[in-house]
Amino acid sequence: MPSLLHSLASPARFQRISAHVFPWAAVLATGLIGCGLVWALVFVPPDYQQGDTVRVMYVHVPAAWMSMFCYAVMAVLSVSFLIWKHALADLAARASAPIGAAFTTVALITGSLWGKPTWGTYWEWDARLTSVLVLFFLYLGHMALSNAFDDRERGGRAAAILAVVGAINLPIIKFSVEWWNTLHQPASVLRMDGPTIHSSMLWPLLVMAAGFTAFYVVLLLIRIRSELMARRIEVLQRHRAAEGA
Amino acid sequence: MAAFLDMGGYAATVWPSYGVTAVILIGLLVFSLRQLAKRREQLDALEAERERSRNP
Amino acid sequence: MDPDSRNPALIAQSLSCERGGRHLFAGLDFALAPGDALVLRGPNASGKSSLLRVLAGLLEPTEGQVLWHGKDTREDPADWRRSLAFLGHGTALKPQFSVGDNLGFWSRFEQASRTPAEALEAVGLSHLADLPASMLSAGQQRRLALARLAARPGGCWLMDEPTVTLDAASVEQLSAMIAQHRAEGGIAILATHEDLAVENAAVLTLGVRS
Amino acid sequence: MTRKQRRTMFLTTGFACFAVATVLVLFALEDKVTFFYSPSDLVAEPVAPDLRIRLGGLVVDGSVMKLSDGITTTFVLTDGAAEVPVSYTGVLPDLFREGQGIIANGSFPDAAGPFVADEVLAKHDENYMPTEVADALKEAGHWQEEPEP
Amino acid sequence: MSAFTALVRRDVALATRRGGEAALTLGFFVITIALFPFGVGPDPELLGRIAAGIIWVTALLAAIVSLDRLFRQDLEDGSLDLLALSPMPLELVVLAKCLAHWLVTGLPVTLLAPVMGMMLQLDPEAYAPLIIGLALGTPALSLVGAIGASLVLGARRGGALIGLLVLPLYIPVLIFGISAVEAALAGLPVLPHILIEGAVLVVSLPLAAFAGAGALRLAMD
Repeated sequence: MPSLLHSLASPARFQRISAHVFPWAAVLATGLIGCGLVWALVFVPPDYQQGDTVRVMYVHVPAAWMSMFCYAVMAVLSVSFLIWKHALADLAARASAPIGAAFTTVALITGSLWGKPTWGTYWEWDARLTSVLVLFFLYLGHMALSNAFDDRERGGRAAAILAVVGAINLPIIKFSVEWWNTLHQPASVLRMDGPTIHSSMLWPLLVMAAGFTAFYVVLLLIRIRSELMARRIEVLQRHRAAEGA
Repeated sequence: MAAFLDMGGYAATVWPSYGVTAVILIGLLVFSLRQLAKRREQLDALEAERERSRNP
Repeated sequence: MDPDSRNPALIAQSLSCERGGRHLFAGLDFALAPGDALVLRGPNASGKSSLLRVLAGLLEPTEGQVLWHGKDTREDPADWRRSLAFLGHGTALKPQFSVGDNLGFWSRFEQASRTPAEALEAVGLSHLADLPASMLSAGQQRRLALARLAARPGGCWLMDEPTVTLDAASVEQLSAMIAQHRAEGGIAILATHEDLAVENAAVLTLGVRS
Repeated sequence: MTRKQRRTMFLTTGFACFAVATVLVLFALEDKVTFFYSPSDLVAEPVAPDLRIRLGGLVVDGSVMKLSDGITTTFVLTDGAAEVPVSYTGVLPDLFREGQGIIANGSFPDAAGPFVADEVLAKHDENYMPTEVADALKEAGHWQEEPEP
Repeated sequence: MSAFTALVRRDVALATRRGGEAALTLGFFVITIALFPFGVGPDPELLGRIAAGIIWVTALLAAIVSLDRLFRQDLEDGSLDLLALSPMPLELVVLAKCLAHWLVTGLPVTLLAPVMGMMLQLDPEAYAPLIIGLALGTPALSLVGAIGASLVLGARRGGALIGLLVLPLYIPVLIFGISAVEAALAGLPVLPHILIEGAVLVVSLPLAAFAGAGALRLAMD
C-alpha cells in the first residue's frame, strides 16, 4: 500500500494516470447520469405509497451516499498523509472537501424538499438529519482550517487531523436510523438482509449512484490538478520573493 | 407532456430537487474548471517569467 | 585527551534536515563525551536552531539519528529526556507568577536535582525570588530561564542563543556556569553568534555549502 | 519504554476506551432511547395534562373522520396493544392514510379527552415498490404490515 | 509531586490569579444566563421549560471563550517545547491541561448550575439529570475543545476558527445532556441518556489525547 501510494504520489505520474482516467470518467459520468435521469424521471413507476415524490430519491440517495463516501475517502487520505506524508494525499483530501460539501448540501436540500410532502415537515431534528448536518459543518471546518495557515503544508496537516477525528461521525450517520427510533426510515439498500427496494426502482438508483461516483472522480481530478498548480505557483512566487530580496 | 411535468401533482417537490442538484453540482464543476484555467494562466505567466530571468 | 579512548555519551549520526523544501544541513556526524562542549555557528537561518530542535527531539530529522548512551533518542526517549535541559528562544516564564514560583514549577515538572534556591543563587537572582516575573528586565528574565538549566546539572544542556539580552557580567557568569556544568560531567551544546568564552569547545559551522 | 511499546500502549488504551463507550451505549439502547411514546406507554403510565409529547403509532383502519369544519381530523392510533384517539387541526401530510405509521406532536388538554396534535408527521417504512407490485403482494397474501416499534 | 499534577496545579493557579480565565469565564456564564429573562420575558413557565437548554448552551459557550488561550500562551513563551520534552508523553500533557481547564470552567459551571436553575425557575425534577449531565458533559467539552484549540495554533484568525471546528463536535454532548433533562421531565428513564453522555466522555478522552498531541507536535514543528 505505501509503495503503491508513493508511486502514485509523484505529480508527473499523477498527471499521466489522470490523463488516462479523466476521459473515461467524464464519458461514464455523462452517460450514466443521462441514462439515470431519463430512467428515474420517465420510466420508473410511482411508489405504492409516495407516488411520484419517490423520484426525489434518485438524486437524494446518491448524493447522501457520496457525502459519506467523500468523507471516508478524505479520512483515509488524511491518515496516509499523516503517517507516510504523501503530498498528493494532502492535495486530494483538500480537493475532496468542497465536493463532499456540495454533495452534502444536495442531500440536505433535496431531503428537506422530499420530507415536506411525505413526512409533513421540511426539517426534523432527528438523529439522521442532525448527524448529516454535523457532517456538513465538518466539511466547512476542514476547508476553513486547511486555508487558515500561511504555510499550506501546515494547514493540510491540521485539516488531516480534523478529518480523522470527524470520521467518528460516519458510523453515527450510518447507524443512527437503526439505533434510534427516528423519523427517517431505516436503510433500504445497504442492509444485511438485502435491499427493500423493488428491482424496477433499485436499478436506476444504482445507475445514478454510479454516475455520481464517476462525476466525483471527474471533479476530483480537475481539483487535484488545480491544487497541484496552486502549489507550484506558491513555490515560484517564493522563488521570486527570494530573488527580489 | 403536461402529465410528465405535473409529476403526479408533486411537481413542486420533484423539479426543484433535480434543479437544486443540477445547480450545485454543475456550479461546482464550472467553478472548479474556471479556477483551474485561472491558475494555469497564472502558472504559465510565472514560468515564462522564470525562463526570462534565467536566460536574459 | 585522545578522542578514541573516551566513551561518547551523545552521538549524532548523519543528521539531515529539510525545512519548507530547503536543505538546512545534511550528513552531520559528531560525538560528545561527558564534559565536552559544542558551539554551533553560522549565519541567520543556517539551521542552528533546527539542529538543536532535532537533537532535543522536537523536530524529526529527514535522515540520521541521535544516540544517548547508545540508545536512539527517538525510539527510546525516556533517558534522554531525563538528562536533557533545553533553552529555546522563549523564556517559558509566566509573568503572573513570582520568580520563585516560575522556577519552582519547572523544577517540579522536570524533577530537577537542585532546589530552586540553589539555581537562583547560581544566576544571581536570589534577592528577587518573590518579585513577579513581569517586573524583571529582559536580561534578568533570560537569567531566570538559565536558572532552569542550573537546576539540572550533569546532563546535556541545549542552548539556543543563550547570551541574547545578557549584559557583559551575565555573559561571564554564564560561561562560568557552563564551565562548572562541564566539570561535573555535563555536556553543553550552544548556538551563538557571539564569542561566549567556552574553553576547549568543538565548533560546528553551519550554512557553508560546498 | 520504546516507541513501539508506547504505540502499543496508546492503541490499547484507545481501543479500551472505545470498547467501554460501546458497552455504555449498548446498555443505554437496551432501555431504548425513545423518540416517541407508543399508545401502550400511555396506557401503562398516563402523562401529565398539557405536557408536550410525541406519540407514534399506526392509524387504525376506518377510524379517520373529517369534522364538519373541514380542517379538523380525528383518528385512532394503535401499536397493536393499545389505542389512543387523536384530534388534529391542519393539513395532513400526503402519506397520511389508514394503516400508515405516523408521529403526532401535541398534548392531552385533559386526562379524559383525546390527544390534541398540532403537528402530524408520517413515518414511512424502508420499502419502495410500484403500486402493481404492492397490489400483487397483497393479493398473494405476502403482505405484512410493518410492526410499529 | 509528579509532573502531571505539577502541570495541573500550575494551570489552575494561572487561571485563578487575578485577571485569570476562571473569573472571566464564570462571569460570562452568569451574565449570559441573566440576560435570558430579559430576552424572552420573565414568564416563569416559559423560562422553566427552556432553563436546562439555556444553562447547557451557555456552559458550552463558556467553555469555548476560554479555549483560545489553552495552548496559545504556552506556545508563544516557549513553555510548550519544554512540556513536550518531558519524559511524560505529550498525550498526557494534553490531558493534564484539559483537566486544569475543566477544573476552572466546567466544574464551577456544574456547581453553579443549580443556582442558575433557581434563577430560571427550573422544574425540581430536572436538577439531578442537569447536574449529572453537566458533570459528565463539561469534561467532554474541555477535551473536544482542546482538539480545536490545538488545531488552530498558528492559524490566521484562530480564535474565530475554534468555534467553527468545535461547535459541531459539541452537538452530541449537548443533545444527550438535554435529552436526560427532557426524559426526567417526561417521567421517562434518565439513565440511558446519562450512559450515552458518559460514552461520549470516554470516547473524547483518547480522541483529545491523540489529536491534541498530534496537533501540538505540528504547531511546534
